[in-house]
Amino acid sequence: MILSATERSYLYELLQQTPPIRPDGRSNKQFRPIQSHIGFLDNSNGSAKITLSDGSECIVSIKAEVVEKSTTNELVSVDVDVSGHRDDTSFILNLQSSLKTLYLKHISSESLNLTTKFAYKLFIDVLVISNYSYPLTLMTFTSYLALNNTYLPKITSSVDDKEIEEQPTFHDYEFNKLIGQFPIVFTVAIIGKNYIIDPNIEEMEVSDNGLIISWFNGKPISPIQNVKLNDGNLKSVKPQLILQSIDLVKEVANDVINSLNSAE
Amino acid sequence: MAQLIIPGDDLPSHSTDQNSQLIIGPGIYVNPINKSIIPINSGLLNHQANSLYIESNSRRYIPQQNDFVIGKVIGSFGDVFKVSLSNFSNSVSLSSMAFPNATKKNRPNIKNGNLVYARVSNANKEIDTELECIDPTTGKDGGFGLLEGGYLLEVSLSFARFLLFNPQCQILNELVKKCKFEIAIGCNGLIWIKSDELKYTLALSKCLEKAQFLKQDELNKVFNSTFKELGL
Amino acid sequence: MTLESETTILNRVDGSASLDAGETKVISSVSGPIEPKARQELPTTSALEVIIRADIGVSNTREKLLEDKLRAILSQVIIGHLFPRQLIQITSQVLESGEDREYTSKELSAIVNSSYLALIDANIGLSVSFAAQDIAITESGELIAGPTKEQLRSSKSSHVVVYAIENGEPSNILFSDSIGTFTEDEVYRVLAIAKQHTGKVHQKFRKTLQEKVEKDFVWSV
Amino acid sequence: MATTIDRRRLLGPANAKPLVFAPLPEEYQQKLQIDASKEDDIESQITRTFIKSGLITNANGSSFLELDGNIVSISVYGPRPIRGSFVEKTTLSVNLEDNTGLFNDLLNKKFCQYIENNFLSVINLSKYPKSGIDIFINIISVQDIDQLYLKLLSLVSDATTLAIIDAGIEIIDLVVSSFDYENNTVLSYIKNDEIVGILGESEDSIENLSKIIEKTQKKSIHVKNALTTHLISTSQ
Amino acid sequence: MSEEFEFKPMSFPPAVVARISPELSLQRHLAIGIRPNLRKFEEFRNIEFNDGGLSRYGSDDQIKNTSVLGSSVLKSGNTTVITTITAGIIEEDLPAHEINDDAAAVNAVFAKDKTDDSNNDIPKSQLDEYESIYPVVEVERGRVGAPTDEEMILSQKLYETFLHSKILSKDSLKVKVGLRSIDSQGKVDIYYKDDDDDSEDFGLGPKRSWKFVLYAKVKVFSRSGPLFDLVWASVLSALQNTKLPRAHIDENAADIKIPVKMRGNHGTIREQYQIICDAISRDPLKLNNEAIGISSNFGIIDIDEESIQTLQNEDSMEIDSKSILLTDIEGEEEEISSKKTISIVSDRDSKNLKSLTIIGNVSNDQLRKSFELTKFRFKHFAK
Repeated sequence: MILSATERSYLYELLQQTPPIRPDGRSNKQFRPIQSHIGFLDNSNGSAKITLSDGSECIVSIKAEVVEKSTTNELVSVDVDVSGHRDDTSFILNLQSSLKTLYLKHISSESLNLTTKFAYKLFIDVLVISNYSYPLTLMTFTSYLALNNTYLPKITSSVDDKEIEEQPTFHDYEFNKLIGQFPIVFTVAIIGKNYIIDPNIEEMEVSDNGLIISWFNGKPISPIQNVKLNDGNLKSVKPQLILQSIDLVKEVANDVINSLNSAE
Repeated sequence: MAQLIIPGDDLPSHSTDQNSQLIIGPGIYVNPINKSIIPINSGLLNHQANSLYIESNSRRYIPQQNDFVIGKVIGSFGDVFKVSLSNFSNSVSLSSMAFPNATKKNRPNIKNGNLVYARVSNANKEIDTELECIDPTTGKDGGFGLLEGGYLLEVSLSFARFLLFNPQCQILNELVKKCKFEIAIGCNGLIWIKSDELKYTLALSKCLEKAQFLKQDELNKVFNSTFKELGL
Repeated sequence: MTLESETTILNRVDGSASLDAGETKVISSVSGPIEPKARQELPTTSALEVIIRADIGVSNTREKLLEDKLRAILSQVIIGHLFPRQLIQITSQVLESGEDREYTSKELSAIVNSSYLALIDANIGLSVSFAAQDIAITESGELIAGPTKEQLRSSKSSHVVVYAIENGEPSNILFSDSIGTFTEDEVYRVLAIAKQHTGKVHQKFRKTLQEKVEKDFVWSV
Repeated sequence: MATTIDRRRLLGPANAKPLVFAPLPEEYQQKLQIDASKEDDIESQITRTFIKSGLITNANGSSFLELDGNIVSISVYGPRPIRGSFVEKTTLSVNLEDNTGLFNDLLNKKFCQYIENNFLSVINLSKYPKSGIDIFINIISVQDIDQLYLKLLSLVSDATTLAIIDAGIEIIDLVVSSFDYENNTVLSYIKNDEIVGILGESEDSIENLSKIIEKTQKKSIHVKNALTTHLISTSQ
Repeated sequence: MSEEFEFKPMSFPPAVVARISPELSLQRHLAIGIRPNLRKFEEFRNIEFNDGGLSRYGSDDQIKNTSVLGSSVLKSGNTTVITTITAGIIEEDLPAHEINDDAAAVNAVFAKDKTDDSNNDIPKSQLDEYESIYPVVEVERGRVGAPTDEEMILSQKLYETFLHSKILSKDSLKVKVGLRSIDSQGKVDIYYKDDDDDSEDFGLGPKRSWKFVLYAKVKVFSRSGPLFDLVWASVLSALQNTKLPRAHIDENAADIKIPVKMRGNHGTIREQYQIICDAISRDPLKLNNEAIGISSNFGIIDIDEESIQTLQNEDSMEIDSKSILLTDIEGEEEEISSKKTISIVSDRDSKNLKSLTIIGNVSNDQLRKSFELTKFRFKHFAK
């Protein structure tokens, strides 16, 4: 994103005002409209697609596999693919590591448990077709929708199969929904002494620093880390700004969750 | 047989009085530090009164001043043609002005891939080697310039020099008896032959390749059998 | 111990030679002076690129060490100032190593000798001739020149010595590499014996070069 | 790690398997146990820390730091010319080399990302156009990779500050990091109260974030004094 | 317009001369009897060792949770070399007749002649009984990428010299495999057959045997000259404080996922694993100590007269011979100018030699002098 010097200083001044004036007129806690589709991939257990107003698009597909609990140490595996980035760059690996630690901690293993020996392993494949702003928020929103609409085949064979040799058998068409709470992540851009939620591409380019705050069943949770939203001018940030950004996220999070739950 | 000399051997005691200018040729090296003269190639020592050189065979051509060479044009930048004298070596430059009555406007029509018969006008190892297609004495082409059609074959450098300069070489006289042909011999081991029919050109190239390994007296017999094979 | 060698065996390169030292067979080829890659160019002298290919498998660090030793020898004898900013490429392919993989002395001495013949065949300027000889010291302390695979395997130490040859006589050491368990005076004995044997090796080469010259100038009257 | 076939290194037989150690029995576990008080007592930590800069001669700047079994050596190369087209700001690259074999790829990239963010906001980038600054982090030994890796990250950040100063690269202020053991959070400060880097990975990093910030801010001032005294003493 | 040039001699500070023409700078130094690094002609750099506490079995009985079994930090001049020794386990493929008796019976019937004489007419190689370590040398040079030639050559020379010096015998690498017995309360206890009490092997001993493979990771910081001596000393001192863990067999083969990085994609391979190393019990690595000696290198610089004539002042001491023997080459000038070099690896009391490499026209008395210097150095070598 190349901004000329005048555009840059104009935007910076704009966002410095109290309250910050954003190029698209949003308030600092207002999100851009998103368009979502759910369950449109029939051969995966759960899927969702979100397109943002600036053209960014993300598809998440969730597939489940029956695995032996003794030989698998992680019941959730996350794979991230952002078009335009090689998949061994630190940018992708960092996204992947944040998502993985998030989901490993917050997807309860009971919800995936099948029998004493077997359990479901979830493969979350996140594909970002085009991204103009920092993709982490978009990715977590889409996986939130996908996870909320994941249906796993119902088990018909007996649950305690310690002595039984064969694999568990499943019902032909009955599914039960994957229950549980799922985390989402908010990106906050910090410009001078202001902080704005859901920054678009210009706001990111001009921001001094960025903050990633994760949210899970009603309260902000770790990991919390700062992130550079642009390649150029990164600046230090006052501590109370971080605290205020967290409060901002607290205000906003619940209605974001409600709107996501209401999406069909 | 002439006396074989290889690197490390001492040269026969040449006249060491400083006044007689000793001309040293290829294969002899003057050690810059202690000014001693040592042989650095292996071959036949040719030792005259005040000249000393080693006649040795090789395949990698190193441009020397006034050598007649056949070059392949591999590129042209501005008014200079890039010519390759032997594969993988540095390419040499042939200015489009270095042709008889060449002017800025009427340039010689030479395209990539053409063969050129030229003389090495400058072969200093620090700067690019240059070719010329003008006979410096007469100002006319003197046999240099574009070689159209014909066939190109590679031989060892000492054989090419033998063909070009050695009066005792009977090979060309023998071949002339067989048929009419044009020939250009380059010191860089390339020989260009052209005759009216392809059969003759083929026969000539076979004879020349065989001649590298024949004594002078065996030439006639082998040439006849080669021509007979091709039904000429 | 048998030592057959032959020059000009390849026609696409400027100089080539093959050497058969009993159990070890090697082919060397030389191309140069040719155009170097930009990073190899040296301002005042010609660059030397030494490549050794193993008999089995891909060349790894074992061949890289052999290349380093060969380069240490050849850089002393090749006259580089004749062709500044040019490249001389010496490639050697081991056809039969004739020794276990833990040993490299037979291969090194064969490669040095065949490189010498290939350089002469390519008419590259050499300040002096040279010849190599591999030697093994057995359990009982006896020195064997040109040991067989079994003798080498049961030897206490293995050595390769390269002597410069002037006027057909070995004059001074160019290179010596010894490994195993050996004493100081065994070193002096090895150097002495190597001096005689390199002389003999050189006589054989002189015969090969004589044949080469006769073949090259067969047409001259 | 199974040895991959690489003909440029001597990696030994391909079918050799790495050692798998049985878990440490109880009495050794306590010895390894981390006592929280020792971790928070910044004074004793500073006295135990060994710092040396300028060790590596072929690097422009280097530093060596050792504390409680964590040994780190940083070398900074740059600003040095880069191939390719003109860039008006110098590009910063951080690579981490781990000799202990304890780092997986994700942790390696996390460290490099954090250090890069820290120093992108501190180095005067536009002073060195058309050039690159490369930071090499060598982890020589680690105290505890599971619970105290963020402590190691804070040490790496302090050592990188020293290495960059040793390289004579212009920076706004010393980047000083400090680690909070209970909440497994690392914070990096400049100008005593401005944050350039934050990474918190424990459950309640966020609830008591304000408490953490206060505590780490005080600790960072001690560390800053230690670094400045070291710099003054070595500059004589 | 002829404008005549007159050439005024330019003078440079020593550091600049050292960069422009290292040879000239060295000649000037030698002409007034000193070396650029201010050591005497025959003075070696002193080397300081310590084990750096990187290994699992550190000095006190504290067990560190790392897979490093031995380590050494070596400092000489401003060059630092850090070596860490790790190990792998490999199952030995034992010849058939050792595995079980009926195999020998089968061989006896069907391949009578082949098995018997096939393995005794080939003389056993001197090196059959010995093993080498697998070193990877990395010189810190601010570049990420494939190993340079120097790193490969150092690793190979280290590997070969170590193998031919017969320092590490094969049976000192045998894994001492213990038997796991679980008594009634489920308390696990492992019984190791101590090699000294050769009580009969109660027949239960596993027929399969394993041996360790030793790897050495050598990291060199601020290289300032040929490195082989320092790398050799560092690896050997690391091996001397290396300890090998005892191991026991684990019935339920624990499936271990070993992350492996092949060309960027993160695969994992599942390994059937039976050998588990003990967390605490270990034995020191037995080395053939009198084969371990030191490595020294020498450079011979030929004095070229005319660079000395220009120094007419009195402190240019006359140089007796036409060339000078320098020990322990250090610094760019010495490394570039020493066309003739000698590298000697001797055994412990430097009676025998293990490796000798001579490059260039070295005279016998220069060789004799360097042997004397290695013996002399050995007496003062701080272990």
